[in-house]
Amino acid sequence: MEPDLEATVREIEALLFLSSHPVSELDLAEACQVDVGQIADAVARLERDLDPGSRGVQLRRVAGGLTLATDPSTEAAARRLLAKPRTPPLTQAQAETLAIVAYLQPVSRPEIARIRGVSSESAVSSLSERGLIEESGRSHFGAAIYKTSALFEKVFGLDGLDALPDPTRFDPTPEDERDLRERLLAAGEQRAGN
Amino acid sequence: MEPDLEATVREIEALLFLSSHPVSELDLAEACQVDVGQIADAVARLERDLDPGSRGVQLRRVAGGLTLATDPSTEAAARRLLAKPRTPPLTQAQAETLAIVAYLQPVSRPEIARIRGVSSESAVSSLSERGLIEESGRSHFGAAIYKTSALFEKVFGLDGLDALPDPTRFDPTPEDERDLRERLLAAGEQRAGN
Amino acid sequence: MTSRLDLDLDLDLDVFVGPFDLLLTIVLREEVSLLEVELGEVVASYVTRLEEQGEIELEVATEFLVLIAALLELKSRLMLPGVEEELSEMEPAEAVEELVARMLEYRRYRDAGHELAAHLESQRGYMYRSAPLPPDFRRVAVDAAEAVYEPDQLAAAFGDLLQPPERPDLSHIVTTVSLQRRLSVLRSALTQLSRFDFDDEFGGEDRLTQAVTIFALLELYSTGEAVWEQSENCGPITVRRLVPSASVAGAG
Repeated sequence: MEPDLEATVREIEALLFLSSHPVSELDLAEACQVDVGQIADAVARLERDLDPGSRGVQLRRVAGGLTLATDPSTEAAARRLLAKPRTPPLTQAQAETLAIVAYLQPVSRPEIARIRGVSSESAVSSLSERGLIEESGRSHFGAAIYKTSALFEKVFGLDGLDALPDPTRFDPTPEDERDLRERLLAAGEQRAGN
Repeated sequence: MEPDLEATVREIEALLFLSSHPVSELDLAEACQVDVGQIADAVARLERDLDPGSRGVQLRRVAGGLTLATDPSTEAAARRLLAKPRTPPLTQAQAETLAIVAYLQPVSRPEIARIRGVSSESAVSSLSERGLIEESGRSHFGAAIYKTSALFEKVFGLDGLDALPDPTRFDPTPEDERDLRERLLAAGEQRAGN
Repeated sequence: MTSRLDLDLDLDLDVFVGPFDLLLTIVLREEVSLLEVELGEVVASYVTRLEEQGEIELEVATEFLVLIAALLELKSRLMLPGVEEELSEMEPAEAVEELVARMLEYRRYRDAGHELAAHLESQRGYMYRSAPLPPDFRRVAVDAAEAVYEPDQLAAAFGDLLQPPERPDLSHIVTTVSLQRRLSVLRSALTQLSRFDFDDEFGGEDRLTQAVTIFALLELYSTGEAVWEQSENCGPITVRRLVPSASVAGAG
């Protein structure tokens, strides 16, 4: 390996160690005073050095940048040292609300309520509190409009919103749909008969 | 290498990566649930892996335990990415404290407090944090003794301490011919007494 | 509901600022979605208003209750998938299509939500560092530093420090009560008596002194040196020593 590349690898590792946010390749190039191509080579090299399972930290691409994270196999030891309890998993209401914001953003609170069929204030405010979604403005009528945050991408390990799974994957099969339609028709006839 | 040792090396690297303070070998042993002897072996191994010059971070043994730190060769790049040199205006408390250190140095913290008539811990620590003053030893009684730094001369545009303006220009009672230090202490005691 | 209301209540809500009757008007004209109006806050404003007035005008209160109840009913219907209201106008097949579309949309996000929750679980083992920058990076590098401060500022600060403070004007002085002094008075009382009545000991003092003495008593309570009892409101307070007088004296 050429000595310059080696130095750049070391610099990138140091920068990612120090920075509390993911760093873009462009910012790395500026800080290391090399071009983006050299950064890409150095990053590929660092990625090999930190190949999952080989060291205590890994290189990850999240929220549009590069960052270091601990290897998941070390989680138990880390929680014992830092006395850090696991954050609670998402509740059903929070997960649904987060999915609506993630796929439809920017989206207003009344729109979330319309899709879920129930007022979603408490889910919206607990997601805001956890920093996963944030206000991105107000609608004409003053309703808060939400989008996901950079923290959302970081804790979900997403390089960007494009990395979200295609939502049509979750659409029911035509059989399910027919089944649903028939059940509703039957219910409607019953009511009409009363 | 035995697989257990390898896992412990990974855990230690992850723990030191996450912790912002040095971690003792005892705390590492507890978190990794192995004995201190195994920690010592794993640390020796990690030290070899992170041999200075080979990676962007190094293992350091400091007071209080082990810590990871960036390789000094990466400092310039890190500064370009991260350093936000701030030189906000000095508060009155900071200006007074800095004046005392500049004109009377070396000067101990209790003496600064006596002259100002109030405890000056927060001013002293923000001036140290900003690198304008630094500890230059300890008094007989263990109090920290301060002097100004090279950075101080640079940000005040001074070519040495002799270039400090003559403070007697601002002396409200020039006819008082006692030693300045003595007069400062006397005035400070009056302030403290009120 | 259309006549002028006697109720004059100003609101400051997320979606609306202004009088209650104007809110009613624009809700009825559908200029603001009732779903976005925090009716709980409207009620809270009204209750605050009642507290300020200190009396209830029965007619106005009744009117408010009727209106708020109507709004609550309207809002709850809006929030439910209004099967009865909206679909009654439609043909059954049309209504079913409408419902199917809504339910499919909901299902998509429900299932996407399940997936997100599971994905989050899979990511929890990755932990990120969030440590402050080392001190060296938080300050200017000596090489890069520029002269930004005026040296005269230091000389002037030095001059200020040489200035002896003005002799204080004592004419207005009010006696101050020292917590330390009250603590030692209490401790010495407790070395002599294992229990005493607060009024017997301190009833003759002025109010400030008594208040600071109570404060000192709280301190002794927290250090475990004394307890006190008061069997009825405003009744006599009995202070009782908790530790032998020797160690009290030692602690003092």
